[in-house]
Parts: sequence; structure tokens; C-alpha cells
Amino acid sequence: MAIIHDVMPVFELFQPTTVDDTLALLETYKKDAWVLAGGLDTFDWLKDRNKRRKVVVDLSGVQELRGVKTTADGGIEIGAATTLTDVVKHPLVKEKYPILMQAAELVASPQIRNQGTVGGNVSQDTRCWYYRSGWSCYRAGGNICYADTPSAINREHAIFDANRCVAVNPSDTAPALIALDARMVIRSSDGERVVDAETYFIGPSIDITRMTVLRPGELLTAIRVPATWAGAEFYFEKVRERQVWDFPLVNVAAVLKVSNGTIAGSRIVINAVAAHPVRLKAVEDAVAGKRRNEETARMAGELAVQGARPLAHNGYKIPLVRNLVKRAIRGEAQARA
Amino acid sequence: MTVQEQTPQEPSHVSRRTFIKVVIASGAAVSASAYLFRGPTLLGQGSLPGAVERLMTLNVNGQMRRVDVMKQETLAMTLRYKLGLTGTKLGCDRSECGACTVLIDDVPHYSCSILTHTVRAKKILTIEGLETANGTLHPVQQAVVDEQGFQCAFCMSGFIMATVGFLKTNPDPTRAELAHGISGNLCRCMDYDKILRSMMRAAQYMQRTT
Amino acid sequence: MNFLVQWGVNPWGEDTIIHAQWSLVYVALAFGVCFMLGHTLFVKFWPKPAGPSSAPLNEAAAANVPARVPRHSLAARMFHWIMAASMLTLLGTAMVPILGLEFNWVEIHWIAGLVLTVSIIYHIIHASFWLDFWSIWLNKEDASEAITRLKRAMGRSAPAPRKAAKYPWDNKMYHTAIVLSALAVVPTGLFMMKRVETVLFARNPYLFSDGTWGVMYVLHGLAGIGLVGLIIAHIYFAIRPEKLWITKGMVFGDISRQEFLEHHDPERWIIGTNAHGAPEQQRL
Amino acid sequence: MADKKLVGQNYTTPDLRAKVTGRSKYAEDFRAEGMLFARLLLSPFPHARIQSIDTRAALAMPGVRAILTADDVPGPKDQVSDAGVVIRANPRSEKALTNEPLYQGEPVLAVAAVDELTAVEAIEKIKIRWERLPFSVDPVASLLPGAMNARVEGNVWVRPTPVQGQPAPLPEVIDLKWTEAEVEEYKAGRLPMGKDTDPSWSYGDIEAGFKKASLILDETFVTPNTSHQCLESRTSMAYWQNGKLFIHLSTQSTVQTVMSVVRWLSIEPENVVLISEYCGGGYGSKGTGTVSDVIPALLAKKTGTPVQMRISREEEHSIGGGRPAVHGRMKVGFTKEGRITAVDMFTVVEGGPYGPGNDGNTASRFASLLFQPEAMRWRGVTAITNTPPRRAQSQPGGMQGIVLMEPVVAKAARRLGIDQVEIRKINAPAGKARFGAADARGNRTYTTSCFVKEALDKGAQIFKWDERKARNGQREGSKVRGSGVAISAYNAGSVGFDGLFVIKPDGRMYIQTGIGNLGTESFSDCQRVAAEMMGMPWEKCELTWGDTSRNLPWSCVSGGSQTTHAMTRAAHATATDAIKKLQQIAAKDLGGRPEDYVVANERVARRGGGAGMTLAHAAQRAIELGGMYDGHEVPKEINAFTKRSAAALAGQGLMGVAKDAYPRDGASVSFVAAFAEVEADVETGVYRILDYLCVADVGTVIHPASLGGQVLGRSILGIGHAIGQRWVYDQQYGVALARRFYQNKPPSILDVPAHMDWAAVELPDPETPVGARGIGEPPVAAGCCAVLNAISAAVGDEVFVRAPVTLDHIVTALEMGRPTQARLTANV
Repeated sequence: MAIIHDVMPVFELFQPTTVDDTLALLETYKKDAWVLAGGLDTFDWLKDRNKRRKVVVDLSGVQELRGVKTTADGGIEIGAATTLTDVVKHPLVKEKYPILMQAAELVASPQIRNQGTVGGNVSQDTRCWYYRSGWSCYRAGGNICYADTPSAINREHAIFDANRCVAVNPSDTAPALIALDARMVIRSSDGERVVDAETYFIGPSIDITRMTVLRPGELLTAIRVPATWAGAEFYFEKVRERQVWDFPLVNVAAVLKVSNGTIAGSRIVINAVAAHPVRLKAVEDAVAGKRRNEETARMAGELAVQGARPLAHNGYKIPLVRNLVKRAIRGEAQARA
Repeated sequence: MTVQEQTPQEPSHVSRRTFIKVVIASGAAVSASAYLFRGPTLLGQGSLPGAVERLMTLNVNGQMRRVDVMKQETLAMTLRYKLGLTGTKLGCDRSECGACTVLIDDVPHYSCSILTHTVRAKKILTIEGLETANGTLHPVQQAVVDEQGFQCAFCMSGFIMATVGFLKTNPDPTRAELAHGISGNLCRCMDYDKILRSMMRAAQYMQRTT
Repeated sequence: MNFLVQWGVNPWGEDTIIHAQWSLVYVALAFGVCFMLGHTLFVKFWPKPAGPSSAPLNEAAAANVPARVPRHSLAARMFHWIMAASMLTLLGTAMVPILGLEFNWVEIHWIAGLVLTVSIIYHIIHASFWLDFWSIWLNKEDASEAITRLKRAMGRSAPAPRKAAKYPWDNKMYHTAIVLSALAVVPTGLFMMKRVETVLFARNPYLFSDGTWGVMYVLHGLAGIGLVGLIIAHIYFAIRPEKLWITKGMVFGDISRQEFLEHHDPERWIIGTNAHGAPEQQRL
Repeated sequence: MADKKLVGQNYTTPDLRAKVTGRSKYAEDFRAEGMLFARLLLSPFPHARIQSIDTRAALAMPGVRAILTADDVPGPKDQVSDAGVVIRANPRSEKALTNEPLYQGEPVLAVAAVDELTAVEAIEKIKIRWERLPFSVDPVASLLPGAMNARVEGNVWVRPTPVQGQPAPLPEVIDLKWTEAEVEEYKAGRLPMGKDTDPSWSYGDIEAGFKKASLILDETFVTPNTSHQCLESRTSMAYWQNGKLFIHLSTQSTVQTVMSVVRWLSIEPENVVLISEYCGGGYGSKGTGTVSDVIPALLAKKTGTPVQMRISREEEHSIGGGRPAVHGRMKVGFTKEGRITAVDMFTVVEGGPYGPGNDGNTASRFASLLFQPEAMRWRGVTAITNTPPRRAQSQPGGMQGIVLMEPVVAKAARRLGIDQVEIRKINAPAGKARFGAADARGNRTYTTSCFVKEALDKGAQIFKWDERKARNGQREGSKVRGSGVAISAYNAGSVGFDGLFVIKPDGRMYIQTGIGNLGTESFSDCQRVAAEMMGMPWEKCELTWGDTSRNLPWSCVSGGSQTTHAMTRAAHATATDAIKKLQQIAAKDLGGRPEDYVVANERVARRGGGAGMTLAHAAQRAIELGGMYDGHEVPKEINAFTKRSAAALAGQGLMGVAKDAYPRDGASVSFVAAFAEVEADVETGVYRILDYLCVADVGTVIHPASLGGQVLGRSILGIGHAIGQRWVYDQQYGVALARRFYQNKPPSILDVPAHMDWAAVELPDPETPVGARGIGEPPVAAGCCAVLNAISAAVGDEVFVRAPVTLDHIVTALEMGRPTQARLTANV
């Protein structure tokens, strides 16, 4: 079959208006159904004709999936289909979780943020260019990782937790949400389950073909951010090559509680270094109770890169992670785009 | 082409003419309509909630346009190939150049990356809808003319629409804010300096008119 | 051929074999289960062949047989159980994810594979120099024996089969099947380690062409799937009451005189005593 | 032209209103009744041969109308240049479709169907049996012993020496491999200066030059392959009517593109109506259209129906081609005062599968011009790779040559403790500066004029160079700043084209132009010269462009920055012709000698006041007089194309029609000096360009706004090469990996300098009547090098050995204390 990467294939389109109808459709079509939120990831796959589905279920009409509201515990719940722009602009997010605002604002481009959803941003597929080229790699059901060969160009790929596949998670909001200890609300026709943001993301060792715990028939409906880290000190930095559109080469999200110059507690997460955002538990433990100073920052940076295994072209991610984590602990305001 | 032909025409005249073109253009499709109507035949789909009808009405530039839209059709394709609104350009078709930017309920979107069926109940504004009926340019258009902004101008419609949308949210931007606000548009002539000059002037013009 | 292999495409869009048809795992499982059931029923309901169940015993030869006959040395048993453990690990790590339960299987799989490989090498050396190498291999006698047994099983008249030498006929058959599978699975598996990240060497999936790798993956996969059936059968026999003596022999290393005389022909598996008074084996 | 009302002033170009309202029609905006849609099947292989094609399933689909394969495409015809020289068609040149694709993404067939979806699904049903062939996507790797070649015949082009008076011999392909000693050199990270196959050159005694030098730098550097990535892909639409081909396409040039279409289709120019009023970017890649433009034309003929072929972004990435990467080694000797005594330059150009291009030679010529070494030698190889075809890209060759040279000069200045502006002034060309090879008689080409020192001085003053350079390397937190300067040059004008206009009895001036409208506005700017000379207000001038059925004159190729120079000369000659005719008409009617009359303020009138007539009246008189006055007689020397157009317009008024025959002593070259300041973050390697200034030595300024757009626009094109634009190829399969913008990274609006400015030296070129030269090319290298030099000023010399320089290189180089970029490898 000749290859052509243009023109979306034919599909049947459903535009339900309630979550229940959506779930019924997903239950009916199971693996044949593709959930369409903002579509920025979806259209790439479909237009390239690299992935096809018989049925597309468009969430744009499901109002209950949109919006930000306060929860009983003083946190917020963000509907999964809330656009990134709406997240950025929401006063509650700005007031309580500016780290999330910052992360969302650094995603792609204004138009993409106007359409892309927070649920889509955390659930998006990896951008490994071999996989995205439609090559049958491990992630696509094949038996090879084209990104980890002697001649592979793997500058954007993983330094942690690679397992056959060396792709990375490209989300900017994911590390911020994990840092905030968010919960992901997942529904299916069987009911609801709530998972920690940290465990929402999975690596190739658990399932090489998926990035999240979402199974066919399941829908991420909301993200709950608890009050725990509201108003905490935070640090977010995204390193990318172009200041628009680019996915992170590395990003870091950290929330810290500091009292009298001592770090009382923290959650530090980096992304684009593994197939899932990486929470730096060891760093968090090591800095707990330490003075917030250059020495602690340096120690944190060194600790952050332990166990990193660089590929041929991504060794730079090691100093980058080290320095970003260092900065996260220092917490200095950095000039941003 | 002569200069005379560049003078503004009545928008209604334009749309009538483009409408005729549409009929002609879709003439090719009619012969293959049986083929186009194919698709996965899902039994009982009509009874499922949310099943989509192909025939729809679109609100484009203040006009209600009846159009037959395939399920997988993007707004850019509908505008360009069904409604004859070719001012909206396709630069990459992958939401990474901005040439296809249109306003949907006043918000800039990449029309290449949104299904026409998802904007059914919304107001779409394209570059063709900016000029008033009497031929007065929109302040953003006028600012581009006055600054001789852009070179090849293939990105221009997208930039203008992005600016119109951005200025609605921030009518008095700094140059850096403006650049950030219209950063979802790519210019390969790299005429970014003149574009930013034009659009800063546009912000001034907008303030004057309001 | 599509029932055997799964096709993918290479980056040029050419059809390339990527691995064995994993649905065959279900076939292998089904086969294993059917075999167990079938055999159980066969044993239970199939009429026993008429005539003596085996050729008469040579009493003179039997006289030499001690009370307990060593059947498997400690080294051989260690090999067997290590091999069994690694094999089960390999099959588990390979097949369970295919059946739908995902976990981090690759590292366990290749480490178990290495253990298996080392144990096999050890086994080959051990068997070549310390054991009666040929005792496990099928020979001409086994062929005629097989026909005899088959005739009897079909209810036709045939002379009573001779009792086994050290290894009964079906034991030998099984060993041969395992050897063939190992020949397919071990070298391919070793090469496949070049495809995944190990601590041993840099990954190079381009060591062979797409096509060669495809063949290798299929051999590995089919042999692996075959092993599923073989292992099921093996375990089944190991726990069957009439074979338990062999299993015990593999656990404890020896069998009783009675068990020996019941199943083995002392003329074919000669048990002597060496200078130190320990039992000694000799092949005829 | 003392009193300039139009020239040098900003104005609203005649295409702008259509552009801002969306009415401007680019090739893909045209529709025709019953139009079919064509799509391409591209080769998945970097090199293969088609053994058989099975199209049965595709053709059986309802809605599929035709399939075009390489067998349906005629071979290109020989070409005859304006000067009558036969240029033989190279059988190894690019064709619209091929049975032996030489790069992944090369079109092998096209399907026309009632809609795109059908065409695409039909393509997926086509089965092709391929024979894989050896390939190479790295020019340097292909020179290693035992490496595969990109073509069956070999891996390197050679150009046989031409014989006087005969058509140039066709280039050949040979197999070239490095010797063991050269491989050792390569392994040490230096480009071996081994056997050269390009027509190399030298002048002066380079050995003596190096002996004299107190500092010799020997640097190997790699410039990137980069796609043009015109935002408008090369879509085209065509139909046939009454034996004529009507073709809508995206091209930089108008009339010159007709000649390309004619060559590719083997038809007569009279039978082509080419419409291209707007071109969505070319940057050299759409100079005279592209060969794929003929596919819809051939399909339209086959089906008897109009056919549009929309080119997707991914297709554009492959068929649109790109700038060749150049692997270069520069051995440069400096005196302790900074004067360059000798340059020994070796280039390996990655030429793609078709060619050979001329980038290596051009690179060396501009390196020699800009820095005026006392002695220089250039040798080179043009390697063949299975990567997209190389097309001219703004400042082709010159850009790469300067990018090889500039960082060496910057490094030398630092080593010698000389100011960066000063070292460039010490070596800068001036006046009739000589450059490049010597001809058979030992003479070397020289420029018409150059004012590089003036540009440097002006720039240093505006940029406050002395203040800024004091901040070099100063660290504030994790941030460090650096400022760089660079100079650049390129060809900026050709000669010998025609102009044509008619002043009609309605008092308006109808100007015809065959220049393409690619966004530089030269199609209109150049005509301001004629309007000004005719004393016509711009509001009364009407411009016809972009449609060859509308009687256009023979114009230059709109590329290589030649237009402003060439076509202001043609406009000047044409206005001069019209003035002469007006003077004669006035003298005939009003008495006196023709030279007593002057043309001004829409009148021809006696010098110093007195009798005269309006141009409207004169136009009426011209019609009555006929002959040469109204275009019934035209000068012999004008091009056949112009003759046909003049004949069609004859009798409508007073016609100005002439060929530019003005003398010119030297080659027209434009220069720029560029300055940049960057701020780098040493912890992340991220750097921002804070400020940028480019000063142009471009002669007379015709249209400041469009000049400024060109200067800064092309500067950023160059900056893109410095900061991240790239090609990436998978070496195992030879296919492109960076096919999307987010992967190949053209600069966004937030990546460009936060503040940008430009200026012009404004010294007219003495060798052209209007004094104007083109500017599109030189800012490219200047932008690239000013940024590269600013980076090394900020973070040191030991950071990069190739462009682009990205944050990963900076952060690891600072960590390791040495450059960590892959050396001498293409497309990584």
C-alpha cells in the first residue's frame, strides 16, 4: 500500500451532549472509537493517515466537561474539556495555582491554547518523530525502537525509565498537576475511578502502546486539584528551542512550602525525560528540612539526575535537569518568554 | 491584472459571485456523490445520541450559509472549497503556521484543525468579513496598508485575524505582549518587524475607533 | 502463512514480518488443555492391550539392582530445576503480557533467558563428559518400539514392548522436542538481546536486515508458543499418578528397586557397583 | 532625477488592498468548472527503481479519472539563452515524475480524481514493485572508502571543461572516495583537503601568504541544509482551451516561468497563458516555477478537464527542496594587524540528487570579495546525496561561504586583540573591488562599487558598538551577554531586459510588467522610476502584472536580487524612449527642436516654460502619427516576448518600449553590515537575541518600506540558520524525520530579535542610471553570522563547530569545555 500522509480518512462522527451519552458511545464502539477533544493531537494522527478509527466521538458539545469550580475541600475541579486558555484566565487558578497557569500558558501557541483542552494536554501521545512518522515501532505494535539505534537521532528522547521504547511525555501541564498532587477523575460505563495524577501516566514497561491508564471505553472527565498546595511557592520552567509551538526539551514543576528559610515540604516533577512525568521523590525527601540555599539546590540537582541513562544525542538533558532542579529549589524568578 | 480590478467591490456582490463558483466547483463532486456519501455503515447509528447530519447551516461573516459537509471535513476546507472564501489560507494544515486563522465566536482558531461540524452554532469571521459593506477597511487592515506590512502576504489573513482576536482581549498591548498574542502565526518572509509595527498601529487605530 | 506470522511495515512501507501470530498462544493453551483432557480420558477408558504389558524380566540382570537406584545426579537435578524455573519465568514473562496483563517483563525475560542459556550450556557439557550422553536420544530400537506400542494401543497384536533403558521412549521424545525448541528459541533470543536495552552491550536493532529479524522473531515466537504446549504436557505428566515416580526421582535423585524393575530393563540399563561399592550405570 | 517625488518614498503598492481583504488569488484559490483534484504518490525510498506499477484497483474506483506516470512526462528540451547560446538539457536533471526516485518524497505518479479523498484512497490502492538501490544521505559519509553512492554511477559531480564556441558539456558523475590519509584527517574532525572535482581556482601565492602570517586558523565548519518552506506550497492548476495551456501556479517570475513551462512541456511560448499574480513566498525555490507544475497540465490534457494539484506541507518539504549544506575547511592566515594574507578553502557541498549546483564556487567568490585576502585558493567537491533537490535559496552559495569565513575572522580578532569592526574594515573591499578567479588573461572580476566600510561605520555608530562590546562575556546571575558583527555581500543586479508602457489619451499611464509578485514589491517599485521620469502622479499609473495573456514585456527572473537593478534600468530606458518620442511629437506640433522640450507634471513642454501639451493630448497625437510612436514599430533589439506584447498594445497611445542597453563596468554587488547582541543562559543554554541592526549598501533606495522588509526579513532567514532551522535524516532508512515545522523549526515571531532596525548607506551605484541595486540576498549570511559571532562573544569560541547552535550544544559545551556537536555529519 502506497503511503500518503494527507487528507483525513472517512469516519463516523458523533457529537454527544452529555457524559452519559459519550460513555454509551464509547462502550458501544470500544476500540473503534476515538475521543476528540481539542483535536490538536487527533488531527495529526488522522490527517497523516497513520492511525484510523471508524468512529470519532467529539466532546465539544459536552458542556459538563468544561469549566473550573471549587470543591468542598477548598481545591478546584477542572473539567477535562476546559480549554487551556480558560485555565490560564481563570481567577481561581491564577490565585491559588499560578504554577498551573504558567504551565498552561507555555503550551504551543495561542490558537492551540484556545482550542486545546487540559484533558487533551495531559493525555496526548508522545511526539517521538519515528513513531509519529507512522513507523511500526514498539509503541505502534512492532518490535523495534527506531529512536534507540546506533544511527538514531534521539535528541528529544528519554533519559529515565526507558524500556524498549525511549519516547517521552511532552505535556507541560502534567508535571504541574502532579506537583499539585492532582487527582484524575475517570469514568466509564462501569462507573467512576479516581487516580493520582502521578499514577495516571504510565511508562512502556507497563504498557508500551499507551501513555496513560485510560483504557478503551474510559474518559477522563475532570481533574481535581486539592487545596494542599494552594498558594505554595512554586517554580515552573520550560526549556524549548522555539518559543512558540515547541514541546519541552525538559520542563520542571515544583511546589515548595518554606518556613523561615527551611523547606518544609515539596513536590518536584520533571517532564520530557521519560515516557511519563517523573516525580523526584528522592529529591523531595532530601531537601525536606534543609535550608533553602545554594548548597541544597546543588545537592538537589545532583540527586535529580541519578540513574539517568542518556542516549547518543540527549546527554544535554542531564545538565539541563540538574540545573533546572537547582533553579526550582533556589526559586529565583527567571526571565520567561 | 490591473489596478482597477483591485478596487473594493460590494461584499454582497463578492459572495454572490463566489456562490456561483461554489456551485460550479461542487459540480465535480456531484458526479461522485454516491462515492462521497460512503463511509462506515453503522447500523442504527441514527438512533444513537449525537449522530451527525451532513447538511448544515453555517454562520459565516454574518451570513447563514447552507452547506453539505463531510464528517471529517475541516473548517478551512469548507470555507475554501465549499464557500469560496479563499482568503483563509492553508499553509501547513497541521496547526503550526496560523495562515488559516479565523475567529470563532471572536476567538482565534486554526480553521485547518477544527471540524466544521463542531462550529455549527457559532459565529465565524474570516478575512472577507472584516471590510464594511461600503468598502471601509477594518482598522487592522488599514494599519497593514499604512505600514506596507508583510511581503508575500500568504500569512497575512491569518495574522490579521489573530490580531483582531487578540486586540479584543488586550486592546492596548506592548510590542512584546502583542508578539506573544499573535505568536501562533508563522511568516516565512520573516517580515516580523513590519508585522509588529503594523499591528501596533492597528491597536492605536482600534482605540481611536472605539 | 498469516496464521503463523504477523506482518508490519518497515519505514519504506514494505511488508515485513514482525513476529509470530500471537493468537497462536491461545491455540497452544487450548491444545495443552485438550491434550490433558484427551489423555486422561484415553487412559481411563481406552481398553488396556491384551497380553503381557512388557517383555519378561531378566532375573539375572535384575539381581544386581540395589534397593535404591540413582536416577539423576544432583548436578543433573539442579540443571533440571533451574531450567524449569527459568523456562517458566520466560514463558510467564512472554505470554502473560500477550494475554493482557501488562508489567515490566523485558528485563526479567532476558535475565531468565540468560540463566536458561547458561544452564543449557552447563547441561551440554555435563551430559557430554559426565553422563551417558546418548542415553536420552532416540535410536533405532526406539523406532521399532514405537511401532510396537502403537500397534498394541490400537488393539492389534504385537509382542510385548521391552522395558526402557535409562529413559523411556516418551521421555526421549520429549527431550528431543525440547532440544529442537531450544535450538530455535535460544540463539534467536540471544540475538534479540541486541534489540533491547541491556547492561551488557549497546543496542543495535540494525544488526540484521528487517527480513532476517522477522524470521528470527517468528522462530522465537513460534518456538515459545510451542513450548507452552510442551510445558503443559510435561507438567501434566509429572503429576500423573503413574508417572509420579519419575517426578520424585527428579526431586530426590533416585528411585526404588521396585520402580526400577517395573519400568526399566536391567539388561538395557545396567546397574553395577563400582570399586567403592556405589551403584554404577552402564549403557548397553 | 534630482527632484524625487516617487523614488525613495513609501507608498501603497497596488497589490496590498487585495491582500488585506483576502481577495488576492494565489494558485490554490482558483477554481474551474469540473475541476479534478490530483495527488502525488511519493517515493518511500531514498533510491529505488520501479519494476512495475499496478494501478488496476485504483483506476477501478469510482471517481478516479487518470493516472500519470513518468512515462507520460516529456523530457526537458534544450534551452537557448537570450544571447543565443544553446544550453543542453541534462538527462540527469530533475523531472516532474520519475521511475528511479533519487530521494524519499520524490514524486513517482499522480492520480486525478473528482475529489482529494478519492485521489488519496486511490493512491493507497496502487501497488508498486520496487528494486531497492544503494543510497546515501550524508555527503561526507559517501566519500569514505566502501560507502554507498547516491547514484548508480557515483557520488560526485564533475564538470568537463567547456570548449570555446560549443555548448557547455554536460556534467558527469564519478565515484570519489577518500584515501587512507584523508580518512585519518576526517577522523580527527577536519575536512580532508583531498581530491577536488569542482572547477577550482586560485590567485596569488598562498604559501607565501601563510609564511607571512602571524596567526593561522584552520577551522572546519558545517552549514545546515534548510528548506525554503514557502508558506504557500507549490500548488498549481491547469486547463487547456483552444490549444492553449492556461496554468495557475506559484512562481517568483512571470514571463521567465513561461520559458520553463515551455521547456518541460515541449510547447511553444505563445501557447501558454500563465497566471500568477501573487506568489506566497519563494526565496529562490520558485525562481521560474517548479517542474512539478507540469503535472496538472499533463493530467488536464489527458482528462480534458481542469486539474488542480494541491501540494501538502509534507510534500512541499520534499519537492520544495532546500539550500545545500556546505562542509567547509578554512585555513586563513592573518598578520598581527589583522590583515588576511592567505585563504585556503575547501568545500564539500551536499548537492542533493540533481545538479550540480554552483554553491561551492559562489561560496568561495564571496569569501574572497568580502575579506580581500592577498592570496586565495578554493577547491571543492559537489557530492550527490539522496535528499531533496537543492534549489537556490536567498544568497545561494554566498551565504554558506560567508558563514564559513565569518566565525574564523571573529575568532582571529579575539586572538589578536583587534576590535571586530576594525578587523572587518581592515580587510573590507572598496570601490572596484576584485574577487574570485582570474580569467584566461589573468583579469579578475570587480564590483561596480562597494561601501562596506561606510556601512560598518554607520552601523557601529547606530548600534553603539563600543558600549555594547564592553559588555561581552559579562555575567549577571546565569545570564551572559555578547555582541557580534558580520559583513556580507551578494550579486545584486543583471542587465539587458525590456520595459513597456502606454500613455493613453485618458491621461493615464498603463505600465506592463513581467516581473513576478513574490512579496518584494519590486514588480511595482521599479515602475516608480518610469512614472517619476514621465512626471506622472502614481495615482494615474495602472500596473498590469502576473498574467501573460495581458501583454507583458520581457523581464528578468525575479530572483537573486537582480530585479531592482535590472528593471529600474529597463524602466529608465523605457521612460527615456517615451520622453524622446514625446519631445519629437511636441517639436513636430509646436515647433523647435525636440531637445528643447522637457517632460514634467503630466505635460511635455518647452524648457523654461512656454508651449506644451498634456501627455493625454500627446498620446492622442501618437496614435495619429502611428509608427514607433504608438508601438506599431518597435526597436529591433527587444525580446520576441516584448515584441508580441507591444504588437497587441499598439495603437492605443504613446508607447514607451525599450531594452536596457546601458553600459556597466563591473559586477553589481550589494553589501550589508549587521550587528547583534545576544543574552545566553549558561545553565540552560537558552539564548535570546536582544537587538539586531543591519545596514545596507544598496545604492539608491527606491522604496524604504519594502527595502526594510527585505533587509530584516532576509536577516531573520539567516538567523534561522544560526538558531535552529535544520534537516534531520534517518541514516538507516534515508528518510526525512524533521518534516514538520515543529521539527525543522523555522523561526517564530518570539525567536527573532526583540528589537530590530535597519539603515541604508544611501550612496548610489555609479554604474546604473538610477543608482539602485537589489538587497534580498546579503542580509542572510549577515544575520546568521552576526548571531553566531555574538554567541561566541558571550560564551566563548569553544562552543560550536557547525550551525545551527542550539541550547543543547551550549549547555554541554560549557559543561565539557569543548564543542560537543557532531562534526562533519549531515542532517543530524
